[in-house]
Amino acid sequence: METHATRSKTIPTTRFKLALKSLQVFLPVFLMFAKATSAHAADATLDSGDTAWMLISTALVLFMTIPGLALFYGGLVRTKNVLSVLMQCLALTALMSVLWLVFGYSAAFDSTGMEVGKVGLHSFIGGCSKAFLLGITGDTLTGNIPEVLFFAFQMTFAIITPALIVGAFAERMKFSAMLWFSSLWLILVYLPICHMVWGGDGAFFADKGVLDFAGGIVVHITAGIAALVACIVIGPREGYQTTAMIPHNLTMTLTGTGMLWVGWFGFNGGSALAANGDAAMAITVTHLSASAAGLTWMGIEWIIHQKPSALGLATGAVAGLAAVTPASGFIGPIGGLCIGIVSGAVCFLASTSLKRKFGYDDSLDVFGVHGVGGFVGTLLVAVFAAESFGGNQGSLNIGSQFGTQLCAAVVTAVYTGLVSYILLKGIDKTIGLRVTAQDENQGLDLALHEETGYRY
Amino acid sequence: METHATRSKTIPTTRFKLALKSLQVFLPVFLMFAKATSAHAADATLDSGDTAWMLISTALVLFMTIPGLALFYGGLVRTKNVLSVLMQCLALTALMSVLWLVFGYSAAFDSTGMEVGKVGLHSFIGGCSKAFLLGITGDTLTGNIPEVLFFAFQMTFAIITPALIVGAFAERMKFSAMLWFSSLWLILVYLPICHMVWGGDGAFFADKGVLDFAGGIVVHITAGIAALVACIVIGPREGYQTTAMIPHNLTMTLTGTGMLWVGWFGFNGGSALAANGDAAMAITVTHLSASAAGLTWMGIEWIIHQKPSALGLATGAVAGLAAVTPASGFIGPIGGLCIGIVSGAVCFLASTSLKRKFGYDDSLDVFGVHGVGGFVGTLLVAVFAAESFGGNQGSLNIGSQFGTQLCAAVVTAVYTGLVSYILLKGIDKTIGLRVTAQDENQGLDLALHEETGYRY
Amino acid sequence: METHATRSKTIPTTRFKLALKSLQVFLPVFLMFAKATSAHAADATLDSGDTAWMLISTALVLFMTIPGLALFYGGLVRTKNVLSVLMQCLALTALMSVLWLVFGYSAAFDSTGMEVGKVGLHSFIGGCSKAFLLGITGDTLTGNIPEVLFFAFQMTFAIITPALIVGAFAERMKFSAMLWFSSLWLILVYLPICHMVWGGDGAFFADKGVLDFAGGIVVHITAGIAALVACIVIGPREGYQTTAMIPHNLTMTLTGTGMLWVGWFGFNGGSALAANGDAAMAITVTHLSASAAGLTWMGIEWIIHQKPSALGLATGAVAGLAAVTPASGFIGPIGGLCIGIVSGAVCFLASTSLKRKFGYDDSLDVFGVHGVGGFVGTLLVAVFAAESFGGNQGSLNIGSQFGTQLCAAVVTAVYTGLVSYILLKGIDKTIGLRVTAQDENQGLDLALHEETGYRY
Amino acid sequence: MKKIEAIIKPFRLDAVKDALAEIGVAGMTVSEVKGFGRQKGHTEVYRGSEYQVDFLPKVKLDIAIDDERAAEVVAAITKEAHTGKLGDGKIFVSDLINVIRIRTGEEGPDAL
Amino acid sequence: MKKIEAIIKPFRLDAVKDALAEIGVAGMTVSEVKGFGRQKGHTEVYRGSEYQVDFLPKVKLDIAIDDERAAEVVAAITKEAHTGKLGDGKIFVSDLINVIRIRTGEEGPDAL
Amino acid sequence: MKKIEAIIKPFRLDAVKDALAEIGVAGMTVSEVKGFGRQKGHTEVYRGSEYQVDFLPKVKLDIAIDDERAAEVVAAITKEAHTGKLGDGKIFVSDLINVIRIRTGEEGPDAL
Ligand SMILES: Nc1ncnc2c1ncn2[C@@H]1O[C@H](COP(=O)(O)OP(=O)(O)O)[C@@H](O)[C@H]1O
Ligand SMILES: Nc1ncnc2c1ncn2[C@@H]1O[C@H](COP(=O)(O)OP(=O)(O)O)[C@@H](O)[C@H]1O
Ligand SMILES: Nc1ncnc2c1ncn2[C@@H]1O[C@H](COP(=O)(O)OP(=O)(O)O)[C@@H](O)[C@H]1O
Repeated sequence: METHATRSKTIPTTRFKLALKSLQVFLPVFLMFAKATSAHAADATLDSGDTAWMLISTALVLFMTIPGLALFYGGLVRTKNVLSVLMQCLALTALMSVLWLVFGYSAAFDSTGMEVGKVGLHSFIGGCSKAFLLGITGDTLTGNIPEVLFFAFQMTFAIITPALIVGAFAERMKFSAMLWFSSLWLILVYLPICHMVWGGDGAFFADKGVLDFAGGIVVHITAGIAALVACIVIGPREGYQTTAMIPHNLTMTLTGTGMLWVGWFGFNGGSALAANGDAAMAITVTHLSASAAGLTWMGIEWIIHQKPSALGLATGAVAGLAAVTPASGFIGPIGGLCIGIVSGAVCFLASTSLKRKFGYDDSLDVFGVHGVGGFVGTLLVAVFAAESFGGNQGSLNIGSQFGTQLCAAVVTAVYTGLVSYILLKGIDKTIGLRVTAQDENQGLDLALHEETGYRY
Repeated sequence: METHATRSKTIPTTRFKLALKSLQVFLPVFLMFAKATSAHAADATLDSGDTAWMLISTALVLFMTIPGLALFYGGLVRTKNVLSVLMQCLALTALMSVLWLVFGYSAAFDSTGMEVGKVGLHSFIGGCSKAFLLGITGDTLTGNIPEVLFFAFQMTFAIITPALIVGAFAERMKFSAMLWFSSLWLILVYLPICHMVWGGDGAFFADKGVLDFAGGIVVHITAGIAALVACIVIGPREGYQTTAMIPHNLTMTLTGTGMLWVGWFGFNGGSALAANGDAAMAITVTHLSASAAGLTWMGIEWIIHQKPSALGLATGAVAGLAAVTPASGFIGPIGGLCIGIVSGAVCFLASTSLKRKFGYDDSLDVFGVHGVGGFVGTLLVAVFAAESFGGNQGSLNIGSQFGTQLCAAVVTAVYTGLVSYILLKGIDKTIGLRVTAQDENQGLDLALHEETGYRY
Repeated sequence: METHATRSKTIPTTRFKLALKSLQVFLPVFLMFAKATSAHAADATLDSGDTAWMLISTALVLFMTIPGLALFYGGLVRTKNVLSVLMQCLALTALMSVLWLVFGYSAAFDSTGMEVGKVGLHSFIGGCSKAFLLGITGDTLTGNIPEVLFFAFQMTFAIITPALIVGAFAERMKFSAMLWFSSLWLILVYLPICHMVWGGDGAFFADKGVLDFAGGIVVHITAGIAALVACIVIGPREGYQTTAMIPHNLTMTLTGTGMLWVGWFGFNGGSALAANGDAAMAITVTHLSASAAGLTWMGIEWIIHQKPSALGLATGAVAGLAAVTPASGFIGPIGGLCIGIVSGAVCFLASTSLKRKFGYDDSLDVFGVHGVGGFVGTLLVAVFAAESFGGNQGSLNIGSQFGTQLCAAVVTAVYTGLVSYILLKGIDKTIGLRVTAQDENQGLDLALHEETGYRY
Repeated sequence: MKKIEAIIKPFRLDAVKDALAEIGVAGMTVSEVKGFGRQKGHTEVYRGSEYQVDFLPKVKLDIAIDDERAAEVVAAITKEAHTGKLGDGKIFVSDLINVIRIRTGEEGPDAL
Repeated sequence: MKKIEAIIKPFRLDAVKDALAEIGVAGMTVSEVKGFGRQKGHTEVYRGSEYQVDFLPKVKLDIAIDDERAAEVVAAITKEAHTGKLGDGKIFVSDLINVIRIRTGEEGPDAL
Repeated sequence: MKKIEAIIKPFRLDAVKDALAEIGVAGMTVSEVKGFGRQKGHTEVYRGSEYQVDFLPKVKLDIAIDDERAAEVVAAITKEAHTGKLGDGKIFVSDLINVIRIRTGEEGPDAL
């Protein structure tokens, strides 16, 4: 079985490079004995360093959702809804984890019946032989790390993706509807897309050579598009555009920004599935993209509104983090810088002008930041992964790769949009999507949870 | 010297399994030379991956107390006492660390004069040859990691255990009394119990075959029982049951919950003392238990009170984390799920009905969550560690192990309760346990520390 | 190329010890083959455990600034300026990172043209061959870790150092002036000092045998002195000494304290550039120094003001962290304890009496805590690094080392003071350092960023 | 001169303010208060403990106005703050002996 | 009608509210205020700097009531808010010209 | 007795309080309010959306005083709260029928 990193690096030369790299790590030992040790045997050994990094990466990605994203979003809503947002993030953490154990992991990563080039059911969804992790013990390996660790790491991705969507329908969705939507969405959107991209040989997008290192398509495009559809279907908040809906606690949002940024090192760096040069380069370009995007957003604001804002800087940084995600394992520092600048500018436009123009109430700009950022990164990876632009994909043909990336992004977006729409409409017709206007006025904290955020 | 993990895995077959596991890690190398390298020599080598994981685990467990637990607790008290709680956590961090250096570590882990099966003074408390870490340098190893790192990791446990108790007497205990109580309690309760369970061959509970991977007995039962005794001895807060004592900042509590949850990966995963499959399985079952317990608590509330609450979800998750702690190195994912569900339900009852029935003011439910959760986990480990239930203790006899666990839990509880009671009464008679009613009314922040939490 | 740790351990015997230590780690393997593997070959191999630790250390040090330091500082200012402080930390994170890529790293760590004993331009500043990390891929190594990881780790130091200074001129400096000052200061102060201390063989201070493990001189003395100069040049806040400037949210400051403390494990532990006994000892002494300093500060307050304060405890802990930084890789636990006690007491005096006496408005006590703490540690390293005091520098001559340390500290202080003064005056004359009195009255959040921190 | 104190629902504040500004009310002072009245409060539940919270968030407007325009102001507030549901609030009218503008020292109606 | 403003200690609020509800007071408005008076404030110390804080947290009750029951209300508050220690607070009574219930438009005593 | 309500700029509070203490005012009650008047508010911008915030933070002082010293108090406040810029605030004076000190039950001017 192959690692996540090799899965996404489907171009032959990349694999070769990777093999070379591993070789180099073990070289001194290898040379000393000059014995033919099959690569497979080496693969089957647990590496404590890689395991250490993946353990902590798992913790870091979990940290991104609780409390990182929860705080980032929580600070942006009004006081009366702060707990509802925090609770949604926490409840999704718990619920998605259980689903991931029950069948999620298996549906995403069981490679039963898959073969390079063969298109069939399992090109789109995994099998069920790994449901409940049956038969997998602490000793079972995936590459150099325990498989259960790969399970846990990927679980944190399956947590944060639906949690990202929460920002779009914040302050008005019923808690029960949110749980139903997220669960069904995980099953019908996240699992297949995840499988198609990261499912390994025989997976639909993987076979096409789509590059998505840490989830530009799998995480950000899916979440961003679902967010857009959700906020349109559920409709704007009461009083949207007529009353001021000012973030109630920007210090909370900035705290969350810092946590997201730091946690993203685990998100992108951990996607190397090893503590190696790839992971190191991934965190470096991740950091540089966030920095460049934050400065870009801030700079544009400074020019347009005369004043740079903390929220702008923070939002820009998150846009840069989202955008660099699919590229982080393939590009160099300058690529990170460029992706940051482009995403900072494009996401600024999307979150301000675009939103205003079309009038949808994407309350916390999930589409504008994650959807658009994910798109930007998914396309730009075709450019900056090329060696001429500092990337590590030697033989990459920029043009054709761009086409591949665009296709995958669009197919994912259309599929996600469609399924999300059907789910939302279905829930609306049955248990209802939205709280009553009175509950919305009172605030979800009291209306749905009988709690109050602050009582100074 | 043996590692923490082997210490707690005292059943012969377990050790054998562990040996096998280590063997497998080094197998390729071993096989290649086919030379007889003594296991001891292999043990005596520092493993950078294990060391990396233990370094970060140490940081994670420290993070659980400052700021994790401090925020979790701080948000639950009233505004006027928030700093007092935060400060107690911070002061305990500093003070327990110094005590740990001076003699704590030695009293807990010095194995001078110990022998399997021999019952003597050192079955109950360690020697003093490691006081001040004299003679121990960066090169001294414990298993595959520096001994000083083992010292530091265990120190973070000696910090959080007394810090947990703080929640029981919050909003009314004198700061000086708290420092005295915690220091004496560390010496008279924590150190002996820790030694008896984790002290290695010859330690009382270890020799009996008690399973406690990461501190169900050592941390949660001791803290929980001490908390119960403390809140009874010190008496309820002024106005308890007649005035509303509503958490002043649930966003703070939820932030702390996220931090505790993430930090717990270091707590339980780090208790493997290595970056391996055990650690990976430990964080996975830890996460699943927290998830299941959170959902269970929330679900019960939803049924009983019609509304699911953020605090309920968070409290449930912490209960699940506490309960899975003793079991985390021995069970599989389904064991994690089950322990979560049971502890979520039982701790809910303990923190609501039981408390109301007996009328004690365990202000932040330390007993209901940690004490009861620790108990649940300590007993259930006897079930879910069995291979038939997905655990890794092949030869475990569920019935007899259950007896062993129950005995150890009860003995610990009785001993802890007794000593805590004597300490509290003693302090009350000398310097006094409780602030004046006037100080309590004014709030501890101003009365004891001349500070105010917020000044918006 | 050598690692950071060896760079700062420039005394021959230290190197010898280090070599021995590494030897010992690889000994079993070495002995088995009894083959002559050159040390260089071993050096040139990536170690996944070391890499894992450095990846997470990088994340931890970033975490210190965002959100750690941002919260620590943010809680200390008045409500109307909280966002300005948070934003300064975030903006510096982004801006310094870009500068670090463009030329910072190269100017600090490019060793072109350097030679032991040779004093020339490159004794004071590095070359520019590593600008933009050109030619460096994920495979390039620095010691046992990817060079890009060393780049990223050091980048987090170049972020936090200017961010520390922010506390001195908080609540009154123009945002644009802050960005200009920090950028120029990074170039003209941080880069050369960093190069002189950590630039390796041929670097000015390194050749003199100056010991600075993790930045007592490079980080804390430079930041502390710049802070002192800055707060004098910019002048006190409107109403300083006549109106109460009470911290607006101490829970925020205490949260930041916890984060700084935990993150410091990466700062000092990561400066070993490996997951080994040095790193383990570094985090242990770091923790003990923080604990001792916190207790000391609290104790003094308890005696003088009758009441121990949370802010005092927290400030003391940070002072202890700053002071132990230069020493953390060279001393033993007792050294950590002692440095903590001394720095707790001295920094208390500096932040209270000294400040009051001279009347400067070092708003958040950057000089009193970091400057003075850095000084204390830089001097005391000469004592506690000695083997007789539990350190690991066998042949160290306390007297002469003390002289060396004092010289380096004073030279750095004078140089930093001078350049900072010139920069500040220059900016004041051109774009102006300070906001208008009216903007200051209104608060920087609204005046400069058109945002409000809280809207409950 | 009259002092008009109006207790209203917070989410009506903007509308009331605009309406008053339209009829030329040049100034007002607003504070956050909690009201107890016919409108019921709510229950909060924390770890199984139920707390009845009787006080509801309201906004209080203080407006000093010359006698002639008092009725008009009261009417405007009544109209804009009205939702027809319990808890819409009350308006209290009392006499003012004097008003002083601090900036200029003006007194009486001129100071309004 | 009368307007009764009572400044009391925060922790007596619940008792006072209950006592008033018992004697049939249908509504009141509460706000958080800070008081300065005979009761001394406190000192706060931050990094060695002492700040004298003169203002103490108090709660203000505003109650509009018909003339007949004003005395009764004052008595009830006095009784329940009383602790005998400095800082128990004050009650201020003034005249109200009119009261309007926004929901119904009722005026005068009917609006109470 | 008179009740003096003064709306002032927050940063003048300390000075006003000290001035009042000096002329022997034994007590006062302070609350945080928001003012709307000639002084303009400000704009806030969040992700490109501009919000006009009309209300400015002010502090309200309530002082009950016997009739003779009312003028003196008003003068002291006017002097100390004055900065000459828009938004300095207003002082409102009204009649008080009675004052009760809760601690002692004293009534009228004695209770001040
Ligand atoms: N007698 C009163 N004195 C002072 N405030 C009152 C009084 N009665 C009502 N209020 C205020 O008016 C608000 C609305 O009153 P309520 O009785 O709930 O509704 P309504 O006026 O529509 O019947 C209350 O929340 C309270 O703030
Ligand atoms: N003249 C006054 N005007 C307005 N409020 C006052 C006045 N005197 C006292 N108060 C309020 O009453 C509170 C209690 O007064 P204080 O003098 O401390 O105690 P006591 O009334 O018991 O003598 C003060 O905190 C203040 O809020
Ligand atoms: N008619 C009024 N009724 C109540 N409060 C008022 C009135 N006019 C002004 N205020 C208060 O006085 C403050 C200052 O008023 P403003 O018109 O801004 O400045 P100035 O009084 O200096 O002309 C306002 O913010 C508001 O709180």
